[in-house]
Amino acid sequence: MILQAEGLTAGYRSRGRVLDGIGVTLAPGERTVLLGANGSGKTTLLGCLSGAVVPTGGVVAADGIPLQHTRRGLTDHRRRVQLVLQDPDDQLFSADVGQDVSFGPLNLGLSEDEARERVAEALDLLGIAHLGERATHQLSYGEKKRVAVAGAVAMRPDHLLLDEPTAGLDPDGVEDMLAAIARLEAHGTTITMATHDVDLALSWGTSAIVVTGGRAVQGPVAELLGDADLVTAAHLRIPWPLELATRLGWSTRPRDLDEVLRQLS
Amino acid sequence: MILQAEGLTAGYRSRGRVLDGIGVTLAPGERTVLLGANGSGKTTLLGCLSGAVVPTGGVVAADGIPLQHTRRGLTDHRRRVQLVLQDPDDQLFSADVGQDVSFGPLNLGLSEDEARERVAEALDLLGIAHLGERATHQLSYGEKKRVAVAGAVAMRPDHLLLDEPTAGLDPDGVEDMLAAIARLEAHGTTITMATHDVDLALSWGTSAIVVTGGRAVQGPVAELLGDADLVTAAHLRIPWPLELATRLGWSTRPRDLDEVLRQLS
Amino acid sequence: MGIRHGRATVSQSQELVRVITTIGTRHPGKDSAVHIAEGFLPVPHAVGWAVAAAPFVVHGVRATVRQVREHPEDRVLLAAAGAFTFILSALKMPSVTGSSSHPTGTGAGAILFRPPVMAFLSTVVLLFQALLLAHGGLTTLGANVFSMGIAGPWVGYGAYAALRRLRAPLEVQVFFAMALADLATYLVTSFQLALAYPDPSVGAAFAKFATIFALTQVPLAVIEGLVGVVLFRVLRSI
Amino acid sequence: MAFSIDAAAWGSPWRRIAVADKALLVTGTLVLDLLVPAWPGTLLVAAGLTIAAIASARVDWRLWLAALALPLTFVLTGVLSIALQVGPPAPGSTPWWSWGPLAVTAESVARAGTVLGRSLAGTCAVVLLAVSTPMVDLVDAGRRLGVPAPAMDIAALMYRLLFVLWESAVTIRSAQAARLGYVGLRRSVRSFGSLAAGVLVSAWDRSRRLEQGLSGRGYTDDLRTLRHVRPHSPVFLAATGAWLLALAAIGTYGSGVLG
Repeated sequence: MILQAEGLTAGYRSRGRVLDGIGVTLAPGERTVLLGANGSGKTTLLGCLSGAVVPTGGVVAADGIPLQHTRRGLTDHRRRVQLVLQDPDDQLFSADVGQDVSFGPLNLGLSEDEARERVAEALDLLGIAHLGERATHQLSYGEKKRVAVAGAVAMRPDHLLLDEPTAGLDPDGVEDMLAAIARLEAHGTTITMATHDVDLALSWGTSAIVVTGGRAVQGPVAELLGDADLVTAAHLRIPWPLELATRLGWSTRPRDLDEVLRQLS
Repeated sequence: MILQAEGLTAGYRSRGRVLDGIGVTLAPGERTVLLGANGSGKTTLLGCLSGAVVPTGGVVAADGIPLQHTRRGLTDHRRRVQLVLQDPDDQLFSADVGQDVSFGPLNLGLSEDEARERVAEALDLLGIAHLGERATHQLSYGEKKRVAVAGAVAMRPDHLLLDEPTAGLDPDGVEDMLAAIARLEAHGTTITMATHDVDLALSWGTSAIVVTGGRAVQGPVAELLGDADLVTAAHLRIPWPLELATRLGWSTRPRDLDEVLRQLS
Repeated sequence: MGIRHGRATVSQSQELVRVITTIGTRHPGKDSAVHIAEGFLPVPHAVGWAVAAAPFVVHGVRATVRQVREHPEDRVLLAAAGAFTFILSALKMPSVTGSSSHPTGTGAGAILFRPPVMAFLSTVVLLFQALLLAHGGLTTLGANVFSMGIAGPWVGYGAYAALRRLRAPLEVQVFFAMALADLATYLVTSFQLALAYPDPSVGAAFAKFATIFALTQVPLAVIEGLVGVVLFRVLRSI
Repeated sequence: MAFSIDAAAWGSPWRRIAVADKALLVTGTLVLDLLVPAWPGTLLVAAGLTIAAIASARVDWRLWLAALALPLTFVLTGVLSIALQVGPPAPGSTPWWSWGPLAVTAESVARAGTVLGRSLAGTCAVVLLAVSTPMVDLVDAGRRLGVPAPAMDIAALMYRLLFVLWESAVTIRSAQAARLGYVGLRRSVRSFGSLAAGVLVSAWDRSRRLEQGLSGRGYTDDLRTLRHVRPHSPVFLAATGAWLLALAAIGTYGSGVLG
């Protein structure tokens, strides 16, 4: 399913317009990274795409069919697009992990048995089957983050939008999260993530969306993150492999350490 | 002032012992980075060093004089050692920025004029003089983090302990925070920071403390972060400049992009 | 520098003493003098107070259910209000005597959320206190709901409403609402104990219990009133 | 990590036992505790429940003792107040000590002793339930008993938010203490007031954010989730029955012997 936004505008009374005519495309098979400064509107854009935020203008469309912000339209949309917020405490409402993950499937109207199956599958994909009966408040931050993703995954969405899935995690936690994301992709889910970590964005993503001044630029990740003007305007930083390549005058765009080493040898 | 811990143990009944005989030294002129997995006890260690957490065993000493956990002893200690936690929202408890930063100075018994001076100085050092009259809940995340640091700086501590000062900030925000930290150092404050970002730890720090399994190892940052066994045991990652150097068989330990480039040319 | 070894071995009896003496610093809500502990009331009294509290609680539940049927989103807000009440009562308040004490928080709750809702929220809070903090009890739940969830909020709300009508400043309204709610809770508790142990008469026993608990509760009520004033000042400035 | 009773409940081997079974044990014991002669009945209850807690429910003995000590301040104040009589001693009582209108008699001490025993035994029963049954299981039991869903949803959300807000409260408090906010009564009261305000603001903020997070997950009215189904345990029920019968028998026999 292709998820698109066109001419999207959104804002809050207190802050003025945050998004000012944004068009983006999230296609199956792509790994899209969403980049921008704090407060640039990344989270608002994710909210619009997931249906949680009602835009003041423009459309969000799934496979070309515009999203209606009615109860019916939103219910249909949420079966296919799920958003996981940065702070897991904003989404986990149950003190019992398994119960929390079962919320989405039961809301879809599934039977208890089917819901149980979905819960087991989601916990498995996230690599946290052992946490099923644990208390939410006893989990580490990284575990909570994976439970929050499991809650979305249990809806079996086509698109999963993750806001800063690796923020606040230690290096091992980041690896676990990326491994879980890879399993979800193998399972057919298209992943989009917003992140501040430009090095991670470069090594993980294929397509990038850079949000700045209410507008968005979309393109291949190595191209956008290597564009010094864009990166400066968006208050970002050029990832080190691209910076290294530029400073050494290479014409290639290495994405990570291995590609840098290959080029050097 | 030299801040030290020896034989420090601390823990909670529900989780067992978190720190199990830890000895560390924070010396003036050093930039110490504190590294470890989520839940390894970094924050507990910072709490012990600042006096906020009462250890179950061992001592914390300032210039060799052991900290007494009496009202008097803690008051003296807190004038010299300040801790800023990761989440700024729970550390800003006044309605506006100036009021919040003045909380500490006024509690020190300073006059309103002196307190005002301290507030101005602290906001200046953090580069947020323009925020003095703003409401705390209207600030961006990065601004809040700097206000929280300003609140501690207004106490004019010798040692400032920062828990994840750059977490959740965009690349520009990280740069601003590091610039503010450099100004504080020039002002005579010794800075220690806990971080998950091993690349930042390597480029910023001089000394490192790695906490794992309730124990701590302290040493030069490039040495510890280049030690594959230690890094694996501590659930960390080797910073890319060190990984690159190892893979290329260099005998030097570059700390950042510039040093890598110098070595390459 | 390297890893340092060595840790003192603590004998089991030392450990026991340490656990018991330090629990207050690690455990919220160690000691408040106002909740009647488990086993303190004879069966007729336990049942009687439960019956007396029931109509208020049922009314509170109905009011709450009606509210969230109309505004489903209020579910989370009301839960947050209840959680706030619990946390406030679990925090150690500054005290004059040096003994640790906790606010009841019912005065603030009554002003912010009205007494019927507080009857329901306080019941849940008291149940949580009994089961999470071993504070209060199950057979004494009815009596404690009556003093903390009904008497306290209504007296506090009454003081607030009366002073508002008299156009007293907000600070004065809040101070008396908080302080009187706390005092009412403790006086009702003293009365409940006197009724259960009327030795030799209910009046004399009430005077006795009220006097003994007054040592801790009267300064506490004053401090709770002052805390309330600061609380509402901060809230107004936001 | 302040809630050690709660932490124990989540890891308890007795979590597998149906809440109804545990409730029978606890409420039955509580009622008998108030009815049987206090001595030696309550000691027996306390001893029996302590053995059950440590041997069967695998409660850490340090936690068990610490939890029993929690209501100590109230119990001691209350019991001493009962032992102390005001006004002329009742006719036929045995005065041990008197001073003006105050007196301690054999009867008042006996009454105080009774209350002390009942309180100790009752606390054992409540703590046993508390360390073996997480709140979510009790909320599920409440739903099955027919308490209106919105009320149980609020209780469940309260339980969840409690831990989030407790973290905030602890952080605010230590941030205030670090900046000397609790030196002297005046400053302490001001700091505590702004701590309360901070927790309230954080409660509002959290509830608003959680509400948005939930609506993104399709939340419209009830918070439906799977519930734990735990079958009744015949062994546990048989043991409970035997225990309650034994208590009742000893109680009856005891009241015959001891009057």
